[in-house]
Amino acid sequence: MDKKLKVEFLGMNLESPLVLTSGIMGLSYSSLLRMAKNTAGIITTKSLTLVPRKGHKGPVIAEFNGGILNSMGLCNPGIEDGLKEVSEFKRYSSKPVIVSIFGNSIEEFEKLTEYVNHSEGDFIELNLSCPNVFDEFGLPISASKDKVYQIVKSVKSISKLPVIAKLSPNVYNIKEIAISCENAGADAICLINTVGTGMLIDIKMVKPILHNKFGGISGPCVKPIAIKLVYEAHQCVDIPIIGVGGVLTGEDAVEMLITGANLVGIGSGIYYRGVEIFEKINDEILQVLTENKYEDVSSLPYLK
Amino acid sequence: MDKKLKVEFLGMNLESPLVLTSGIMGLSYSSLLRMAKNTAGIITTKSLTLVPRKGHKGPVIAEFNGGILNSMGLCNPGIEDGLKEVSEFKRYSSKPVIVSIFGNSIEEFEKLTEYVNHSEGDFIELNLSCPNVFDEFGLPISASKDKVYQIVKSVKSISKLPVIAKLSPNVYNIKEIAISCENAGADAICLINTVGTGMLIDIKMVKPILHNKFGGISGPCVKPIAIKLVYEAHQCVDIPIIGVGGVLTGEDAVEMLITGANLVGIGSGIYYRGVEIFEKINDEILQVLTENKYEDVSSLPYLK
Amino acid sequence: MDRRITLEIKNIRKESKSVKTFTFSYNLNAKPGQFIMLTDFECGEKPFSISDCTDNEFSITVKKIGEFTTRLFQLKKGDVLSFRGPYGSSFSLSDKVLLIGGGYAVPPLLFLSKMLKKYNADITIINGAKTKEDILFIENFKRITDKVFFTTDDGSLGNKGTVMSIVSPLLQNEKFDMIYASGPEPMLKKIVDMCDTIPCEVLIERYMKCAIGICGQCVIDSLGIIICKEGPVLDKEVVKRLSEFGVYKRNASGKRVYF
Amino acid sequence: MDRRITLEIKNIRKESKSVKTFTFSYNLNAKPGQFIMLTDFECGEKPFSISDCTDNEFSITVKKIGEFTTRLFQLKKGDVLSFRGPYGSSFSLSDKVLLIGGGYAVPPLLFLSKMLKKYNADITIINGAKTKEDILFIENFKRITDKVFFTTDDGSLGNKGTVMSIVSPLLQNEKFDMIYASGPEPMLKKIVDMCDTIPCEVLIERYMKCAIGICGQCVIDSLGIIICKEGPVLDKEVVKRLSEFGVYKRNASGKRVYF
Ligand SMILES: Cc1cc2nc3c(=O)[nH]c(=O)nc-3n(C[C@H](O)[C@H](O)[C@H](O)COP(=O)(O)OP(=O)(O)OC[C@H]3O[C@@H](n4cnc5c(N)ncnc54)[C@H](O)[C@@H]3O)c2cc1C
Ligand SMILES: Cc1cc2nc3c(=O)[nH]c(=O)nc-3n(C[C@H](O)[C@H](O)[C@H](O)COP(=O)(O)OP(=O)(O)OC[C@H]3O[C@@H](n4cnc5c(N)ncnc54)[C@H](O)[C@@H]3O)c2cc1C
Ligand SMILES: Cc1cc2nc3c(=O)[nH]c(=O)nc-3n(C[C@H](O)[C@H](O)[C@H](O)COP(=O)(O)O)c2cc1C
Ligand SMILES: Cc1cc2nc3c(=O)[nH]c(=O)nc-3n(C[C@H](O)[C@H](O)[C@H](O)COP(=O)(O)O)c2cc1C
Ligand code: FES
Ligand code: FES
Repeated sequence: MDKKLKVEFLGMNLESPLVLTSGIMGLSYSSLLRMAKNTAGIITTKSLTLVPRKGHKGPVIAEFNGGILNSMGLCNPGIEDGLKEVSEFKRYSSKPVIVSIFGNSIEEFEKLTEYVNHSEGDFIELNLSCPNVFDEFGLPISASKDKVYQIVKSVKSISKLPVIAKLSPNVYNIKEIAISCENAGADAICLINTVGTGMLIDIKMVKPILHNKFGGISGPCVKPIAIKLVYEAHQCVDIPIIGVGGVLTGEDAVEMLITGANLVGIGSGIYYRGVEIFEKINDEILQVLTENKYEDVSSLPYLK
Repeated sequence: MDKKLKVEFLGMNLESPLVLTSGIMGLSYSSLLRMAKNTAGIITTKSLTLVPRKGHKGPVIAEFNGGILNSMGLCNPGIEDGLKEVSEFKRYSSKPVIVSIFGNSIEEFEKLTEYVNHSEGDFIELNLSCPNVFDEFGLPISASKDKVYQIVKSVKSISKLPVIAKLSPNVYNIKEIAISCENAGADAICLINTVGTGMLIDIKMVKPILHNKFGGISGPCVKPIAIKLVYEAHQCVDIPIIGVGGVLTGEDAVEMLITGANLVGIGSGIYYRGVEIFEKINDEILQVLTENKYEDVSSLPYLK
Repeated sequence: MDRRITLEIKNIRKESKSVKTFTFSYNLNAKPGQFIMLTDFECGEKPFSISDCTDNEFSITVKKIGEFTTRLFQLKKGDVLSFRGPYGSSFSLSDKVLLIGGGYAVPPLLFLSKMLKKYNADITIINGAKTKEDILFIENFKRITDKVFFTTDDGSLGNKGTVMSIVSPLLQNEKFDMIYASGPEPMLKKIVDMCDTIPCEVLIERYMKCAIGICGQCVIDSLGIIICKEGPVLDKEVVKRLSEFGVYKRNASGKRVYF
Repeated sequence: MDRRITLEIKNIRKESKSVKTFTFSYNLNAKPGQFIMLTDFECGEKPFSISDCTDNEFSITVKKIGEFTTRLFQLKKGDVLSFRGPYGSSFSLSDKVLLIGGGYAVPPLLFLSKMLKKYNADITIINGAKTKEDILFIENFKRITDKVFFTTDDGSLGNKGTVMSIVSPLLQNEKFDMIYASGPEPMLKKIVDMCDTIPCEVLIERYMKCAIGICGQCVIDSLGIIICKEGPVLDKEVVKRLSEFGVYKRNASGKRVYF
């Protein structure tokens, strides 16, 4: 790996600023291993829950002009089996692993954290984007700065690993939410999760294409939303940011870094450019650095 | 025009279910006239404000994979001149016109309504998607069911024309907002306005591309969001719906109609397919009707 | 962008008590081994191999096994189904070939055998199942080549025993350029273990959700091969290195289920 | 998708006290009459005609007039600007042609004259302005053809009077296949009114924002012609039918401003 790509993240040295984002190819150790070999700097597991989840019934995916709609429904083998995959991964690779967890309550998040404490994961990421659970004011949890604060705070008080809070883009004021995370002790934030939800209809059968009707939006078309929210978050918190959403090329990655991200997540890009996307983007970042006469990734400027 | 395309909307017979949506090519009478000739069933003016607005400084537009970012900034010649364009339009065409108005307060909306009362417009549309004005709970006006209710109610109490409430997609609960509109007496709702905002960066100059930094998102990638919100609104109100967002083809238009829209708005599609888009989509709708053995647009089924 | 296609069923053919072939008028442009994701928009979307494909129509052959396939069996000609694809890798074509099919996994081999015949290959087919009732495409395969062997566990058709009972002696007497195999994984495992020197392509089934290579559901250990994209047809050299092959698969939650 | 390009200024040439030509290394692939939307990302994005364009570079020629152009004038070689385009319609090429330019609107005619010369056209050029200082491209045009006429209101260069003082007699003596005109709208109006039988193409400037034909800002009455897409070059047959032409234009809010 080219040294110019090296970055530091919460005290760890990464070979590349690219992150395999949660839920993309992250279900099994060999899949994670392959992404790691494809030069991702750090990898994230599928969000793990206390009990295994089969996810929503199919169709769970629909494509449209500019993006992908998905309603996977957080299918995962459960925290115990999920962490076994992480151990197996670590047998073959020393790349850092972010363990993503998803709970429906503070208690669930806490229990999950206990599991992760005893695992070989390097970071813990809280998937806070649950659109179906609401706070006492009717706000989705992900949009409630108080609920977000409470979850992060509780996890932080017991976690042995650095804690990353993953945020939803579907909020009115990302700044408040980001500040809540920082105040609660989060070590980093990751944004964005999927946009929407959206829906598509099969006009011949007069039926929603997704069996779950609604799905979250990802892919190139969410990039402007991700960029905007990373920009706003960067303005108001000092903890590092993992910028995710619609990154397909090295130029996109540099755009994310310049905007305020310390690391750049790759998700749906894998569909558009294959699992080799990490190598491709890393090469393209190097090109952008050369063209614009930047020493290395760490010396990229930040947008004011 | 083919009779199969005819639809009824608030007591008016339209030649086609296609609507020129607000802000797209709607600044001057000749532009509106051209869209009307291009077989739009009904046309909407640019949103008019009490005083002329030059809008934001350029760049005001940026394209990306799947859509367009715009920060026009509600540039318009003001309600007085804007309504003169409507009169001039009416000298040459009898097509119905929706006059879109935008106010920063209930009082402004009321004053604007008085102007429209004395105009040759056929409908009045309230652009409620002001992202920069907040209610007492910190909610953007467009997301506050109470504020939306108050504005619609006030306008409705003085308007001589049927009132259409145009809604923002950037809300947690479209159902509450739609119901507020209906309860306040709105004759129809129109959704969606632009999604986001989003932001894009020029990586060479390390500057936001839009001078206003942020812009609303439109174009094909917003279709899943529009479809979802039209679907939800249709489930909870009985007043007609103008479905807008990412419609590029006859199939998209039929998708919108099946989902719950009575009319279908065309905006950014004009960029992707030219001003002839209305003719093209009308032709394509006829094709879809034939292929699926539907008598006419009015006999299309609704998604359950 | 991948398009979703919604089509009327043009024809339904009963292959056996629990197997039907559905035909659609559409130029799918698929290769043998590839599959489609099929839904009736009631519940579920499932992968099915293409069992035949010409310029103007294609077929899938379905075994009634659970909820989804049971609903398919209630459909009539003219009813509408929706699919996306074709997805995945395909079998390569060779000159002197042996096709080995087991149970309900033979549909892709029917399509393959037709392509091989066009290609003028020298074709031998072994088709095995538990009992006569489960043997598919008897007549179709006979039309492809004289060298068709059937095996049943109970001896109700052809040789009594598994396909291996024919394969082993055959390989001692004849030299094939390529073996193609589709069937239960334990059978495939035996074939792969046996083919030390003979090229061999194997069709592997895994639980599928996205089918476009992003969800990770179908990925197979230890190489992280993405079956929906890089499979379902894999070369035996790759298959041999898969620690998961023949040992376990993953269910809808990603949990391992051992064979 | 239209791409935004950000480039270093390769060269700056002073054309007159208030006019500079900026050159960029880039294969823009533009046609004469087309324009770009230029920004320095400080404030504003403005249309500029392409005044020259080859396979590896292109130029724009800018009159210092307000805030944006004043900032441009402070830039040095190596500074960076960003643009999108080329946009709009272009001039057609003809055999025996007359180019009429007025004031600071001549830059597109320089590019056009070069293309016409390559095309081996028989070229006559009339270039007029208020005073000698404002006449652009004197030497460039002389290199294109011997038949160049200059006019100034004060007689400081060439004929005293407007371009019309040359155009009228010229048209009586010679037959042109095509007249191309770019200049102040009242001048263009006179030319269009005069060209009853001669084909004529006119470059019309309107306030522009989106430049991609969706905002409606640049649309011209009474035909609703979209100047950023269907213009800026229009055939005189169309121009004649525009009630707005020569009468008013619209400012940034869309309000009419009469000439
Ligand atoms: C590449 C590939 C090609 C296939 N080709 C054929 C074919 O040509 N003909 C045929 O009859 N069947 C084929 N199958 C299997 C077919 O997908 C299942 O029989 C079908 O999904 C069963 O659905 P069900 O609801 O009726 O049964 P269920 O009760 O849901 O499941 C029964 C069994 O089917 C399998 N299955 C269920 N869902 C899936 C899924 N989403 N992905 C993969 N396997 C699943 C599992 O092994 C499960 O135990 C193929 C599978 C794959 C992966
Ligand atoms: C198709 C076209 C081609 C042009 N080609 C050239 C060229 O080759 N060289 C050149 O010097 N100028 C050209 N212009 C004019 C140029 O765009 C303006 O001079 C420039 O925008 C002035 O900006 P400013 O901030 O310096 O001045 P301002 O003080 O903002 O404006 C001065 C005048 O410039 C015009 N103008 C300002 N903004 C715009 C806008 N967004 N769109 C159109 N006109 C505007 C108006 O007439 C205004 O009154 C062209 C304009 C158009 C429409
Ligand atoms: C199929 C799919 C599954 C996902 N699963 C998860 C998940 O389990 N946990 C999570 O935090 N985010 C999940 N996401 C969101 C992604 O991690 C990412 O935030 C989002 O897709 C935007 O990035 P992208 O445009 O690069 O895909 C999922 C996204 C997709 C497309
Ligand atoms: C350039 C531009 C200007 C717009 N101006 C207005 C406006 O003045 N008033 C309004 O209600 N909506 C305005 N909109 C929103 C559109 O009417 C429409 O709701 C939105 O673009 C989604 O539809 P589309 O994807 O078909 O463009 C504007 C959109 C664009 C792209
Ligand atoms: S089914 Fe999703 S990666 Fe293969
Ligand atoms: S500038 Fe927007 S339509 Fe021409």
